[in-house]
Amino acid sequence: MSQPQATEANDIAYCRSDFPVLDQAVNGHPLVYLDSAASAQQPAAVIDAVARYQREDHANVHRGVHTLSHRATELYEGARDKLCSFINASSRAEIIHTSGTTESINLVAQSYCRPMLQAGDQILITWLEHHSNIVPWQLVCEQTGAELIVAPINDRGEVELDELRALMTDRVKLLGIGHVSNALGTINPLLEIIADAKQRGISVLVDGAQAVPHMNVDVQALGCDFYAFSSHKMIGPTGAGVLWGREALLEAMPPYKGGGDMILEVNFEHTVFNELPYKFEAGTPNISGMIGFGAAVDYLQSVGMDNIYQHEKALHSYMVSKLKAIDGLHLIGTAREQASVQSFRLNDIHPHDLGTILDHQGVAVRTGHHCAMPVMQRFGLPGTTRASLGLYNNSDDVDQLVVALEKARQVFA
Amino acid sequence: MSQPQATEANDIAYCRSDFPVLDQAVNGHPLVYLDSAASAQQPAAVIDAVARYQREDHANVHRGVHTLSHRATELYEGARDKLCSFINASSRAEIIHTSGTTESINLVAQSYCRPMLQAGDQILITWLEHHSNIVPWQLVCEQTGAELIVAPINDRGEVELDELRALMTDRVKLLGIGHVSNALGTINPLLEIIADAKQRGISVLVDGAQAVPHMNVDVQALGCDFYAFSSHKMIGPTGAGVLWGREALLEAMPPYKGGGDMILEVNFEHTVFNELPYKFEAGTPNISGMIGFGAAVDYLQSVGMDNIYQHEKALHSYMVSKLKAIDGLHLIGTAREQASVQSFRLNDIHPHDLGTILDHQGVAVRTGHHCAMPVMQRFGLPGTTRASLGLYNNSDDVDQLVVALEKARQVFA
Amino acid sequence: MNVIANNDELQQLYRETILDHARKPRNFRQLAKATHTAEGINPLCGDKLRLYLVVDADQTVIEAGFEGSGCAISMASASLLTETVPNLSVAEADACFVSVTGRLTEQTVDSELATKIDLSKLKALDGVRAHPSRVKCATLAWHTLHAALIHSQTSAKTE
Amino acid sequence: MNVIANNDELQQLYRETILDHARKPRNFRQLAKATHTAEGINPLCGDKLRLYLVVDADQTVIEAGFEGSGCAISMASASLLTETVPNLSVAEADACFVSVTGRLTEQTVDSELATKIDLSKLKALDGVRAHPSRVKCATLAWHTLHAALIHSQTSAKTE
Ligand SMILES: Cc1ncc(COP(=O)(O)O)c(C=O)c1O
Ligand SMILES: Cc1ncc(COP(=O)(O)O)c(C=O)c1O
Repeated sequence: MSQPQATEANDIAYCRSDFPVLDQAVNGHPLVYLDSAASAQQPAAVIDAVARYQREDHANVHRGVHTLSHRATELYEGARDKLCSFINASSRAEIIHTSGTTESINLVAQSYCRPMLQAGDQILITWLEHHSNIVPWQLVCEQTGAELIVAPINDRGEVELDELRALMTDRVKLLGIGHVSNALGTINPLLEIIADAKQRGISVLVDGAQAVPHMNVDVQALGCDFYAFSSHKMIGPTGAGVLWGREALLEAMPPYKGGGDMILEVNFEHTVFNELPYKFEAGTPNISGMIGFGAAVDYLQSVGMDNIYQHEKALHSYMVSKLKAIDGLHLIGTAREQASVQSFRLNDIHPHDLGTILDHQGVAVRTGHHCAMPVMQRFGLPGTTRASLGLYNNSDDVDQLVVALEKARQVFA
Repeated sequence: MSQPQATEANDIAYCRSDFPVLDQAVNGHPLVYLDSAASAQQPAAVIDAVARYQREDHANVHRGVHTLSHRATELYEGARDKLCSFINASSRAEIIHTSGTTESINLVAQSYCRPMLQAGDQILITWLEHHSNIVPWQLVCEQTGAELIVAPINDRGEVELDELRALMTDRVKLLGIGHVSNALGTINPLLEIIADAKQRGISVLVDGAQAVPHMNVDVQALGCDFYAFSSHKMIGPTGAGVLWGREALLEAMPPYKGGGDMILEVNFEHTVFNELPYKFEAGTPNISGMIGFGAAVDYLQSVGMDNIYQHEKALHSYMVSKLKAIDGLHLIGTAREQASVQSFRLNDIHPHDLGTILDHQGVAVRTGHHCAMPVMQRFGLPGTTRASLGLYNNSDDVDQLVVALEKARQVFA
Repeated sequence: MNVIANNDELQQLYRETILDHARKPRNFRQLAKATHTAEGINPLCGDKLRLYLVVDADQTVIEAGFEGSGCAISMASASLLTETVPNLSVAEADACFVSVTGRLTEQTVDSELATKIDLSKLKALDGVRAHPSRVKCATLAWHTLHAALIHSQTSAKTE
Repeated sequence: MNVIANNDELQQLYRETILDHARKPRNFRQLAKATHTAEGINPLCGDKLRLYLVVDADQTVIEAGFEGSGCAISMASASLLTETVPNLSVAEADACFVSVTGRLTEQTVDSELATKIDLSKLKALDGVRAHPSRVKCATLAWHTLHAALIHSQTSAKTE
């Protein structure tokens, strides 16, 4: 692979000025935001869409005959349509609005798995998973007597495919797997893995929190059964997310929560649940969050997911080449297919100390376990420092990171 | 009761101009928003607090050492402190951020009730409840073999206290009761009811969605065990809410969802849950929503909850006197203690038709079952038309409603 | 009294025909000999109706009736329906469903069958087009017709 | 290389004393004779330490030791702690907890007991005050001390 030039990485960096938060100084330095894997920043188009909604159109959805309520419903349901086509779902009935990836996965654990799991059944995950794709399964296993089993990863941070396959026995009812690792950036070869699982009759949930913001995702092409993601990782508001699921599976699942909007008829003898997707959307939803989410999808599509992918890939390569040149810096996570996330250590400086020193220089990175403690345990580390890129980053950001790391080396020399 | 003057009702109406959405024409008429019980409008202070956060301070909370993450965490946790003192909770550990009342109640049903309920146990509610305070109990009863029992209401829309008390037997494990009815406006005599229940060893959950926006609420003085409410009903953003619970009870409950932030330590053998309130807050929370919620509390407190209560009470009395004067209009819900919500029928005009005709004249009311189908069944109605007031309403709004109702009578004459 | 803007629009919606059918719904009864029946629910406003059809061996609709409660638009629409479908073949009746729902949701639906049927009376429903939130009320009976014709066991709904 | 603003602040945080204790933590060992022990966790950065105290019949702390891993601030703070508490009474040691955590969180805490103890060495920790996100690292060991002294079975944590 030829080393990319800094300029290549700047193709779409013109969009940077659309993100107001980036235009500020932190500790006397221009902000360098390298923490998009934790939460992405929002373009003015998203912030304004939310504010405009609140200033002009707000009302509760679905249940009103008046004009504002109708407008709010159109905007809210319009966001569902945008999300439906964004991930190429086959029907809007399959787009369940949730509060985020975590809730999406809990919904599947409780409504899909809990009723079906027997003692002795297994749920299969990998060592790469985020806590959100571990703990919900631990809880449902405890509730049902099922067992959680885990496929190992290698030293590059890739799932050991042979071992994963070997674990796919008759006992396994569901495979929960990340599309892209938030801690190491590894892109899993999902097409292959899902095909294997489905062949063995295993349902597959994909945690797509770190994939949807950075690449084209087509849930039908992937062949999985459930796909979960969050608005705030993809330049949208917090408190909003999606569970996509196959209509037939969702249809057969009991509701997750009870309340308004998820029922057709309530009386004390029997209650008739609403149709999809509403069966899973009890209570007043995050209307403004979903409207902002829809605006985020519009924005991403206007830039183009392929452009975003190429831009971030080039910038990541540039960052890796620069980091490698730093004395005492060790990359953690060197998968052959890697997204725009890079974990590393610098000598024996604790990540928390490193984070503070970088912050002093305006550079925002995440440090610690990244909600993926098993990954840390696998590498025998208390945590890592992680620089993660978004569409708005450019090579200057990487250069500033490198300068700041050199300074840290001096402090701890 | 002396009939209030229109002017009295305008005490705090100066705040109306703080609410940008109200300043618009709908169908050629100035908007008259009488649907606050469905969702309240937001003052610019709340809209701007959210936008400012997104433009200046956004990052993920709790897990970051960098400046933005620290600022975001301070703002987010600051909102918890405001909510804690707003309802006079004894500790911030008792303020669980949820997506709204519906989720708060489901949390209690699943984490508090589900593990403890046995076949034959009972959950007690009333005929006044919103679906959010019915369906979660139906679901958990189905899951456990417990039974849902329901205390009746009288023709004014008040809970029959004797019958409620008679139902409070040893078999009842929890009483779920609304503070204020969203369909009829009835204010339940909670102090008395809760004391009775507690004396019999029954836990009490209060659905406070319609109370907290309109009156001073002190959860310690009430003596209940859980109290649930929503941000969007109290001039804050959608997708945010609170479950308040007694610390000792929350402490003993298993987590509701699994994911990031709700754990201290994850490994595949055993996982250590975080302390309160974080044990119940899995995943990235609705950061901007909670910050807006905090700003809403600030705004409400600056106006003063007592002022709001008095203003709405006077305006409600004015509205009732005006409505009563309309030929063919029947009030539904005439409790002796009533909040600023009024349901009614006009001749045999179907509420849906009435809603459309009012909307034509710029008047936004809610029509239908108001997510309280049992109340409608009790009164033998398909639904009602409901005008509900907020702090920003004034006597002009009421006058416009009356004009619009007269017009409807003509159309259907 | 203040001036009512859009007065026309309101009168378009609540035409005399609509108010008349809503007040005095035609064929408002259960049909004991019904061969087809279905229930329709519009959860938005609580409209609920059950439609009964008598279809003979030739697949012709002999009679239609309904029961239920709802807003003026949904009641009038159901009443008009029961006057429209008798003497139509099952295929023709279903074509009416396609045609009416298409017209009200402003989709152009071409159905040869429907063009042969006189639907002029249903023009009375056209006022709902300007009221997107009411279209579901007007189409409920027709969705229910469709459900009854295909012997659906589940209830029809318009939300 | 660009100019580092706030360089001073950074040097205040990572003073020589801190770096020295972090690199070579004192009393970094399990104490077999420990009478009191507790674990402290700072989930934010994964700091984790176990503190051991030997307390004699007079309620005097004879010896202190710790094990664990964490950032420079938390390790240095623990190391400094183990040099501070020996020869103090249990009450005095607990007063140090109050005093140090109070000082770092900028609450003024008045404790007669603490004023009698020489805490000047702990001034090295004062740099964290300017770094609110790091205060928890500095106070972790002291919270753990408090937990150990009150024989708490649960682990201490600072989040
Ligand atoms: C009395 C009452 N309880 C519960 C709810 C449910 O609140 P939310 O939809 O915000 O979850 C509402 C509002 O819809 C309500 O009025
Ligand atoms: C891979 C992965 N899965 C799940 C999550 C959880 O997402 P959320 O916190 O938005 O629920 C995250 C982000 O924290 C993530 O990176």
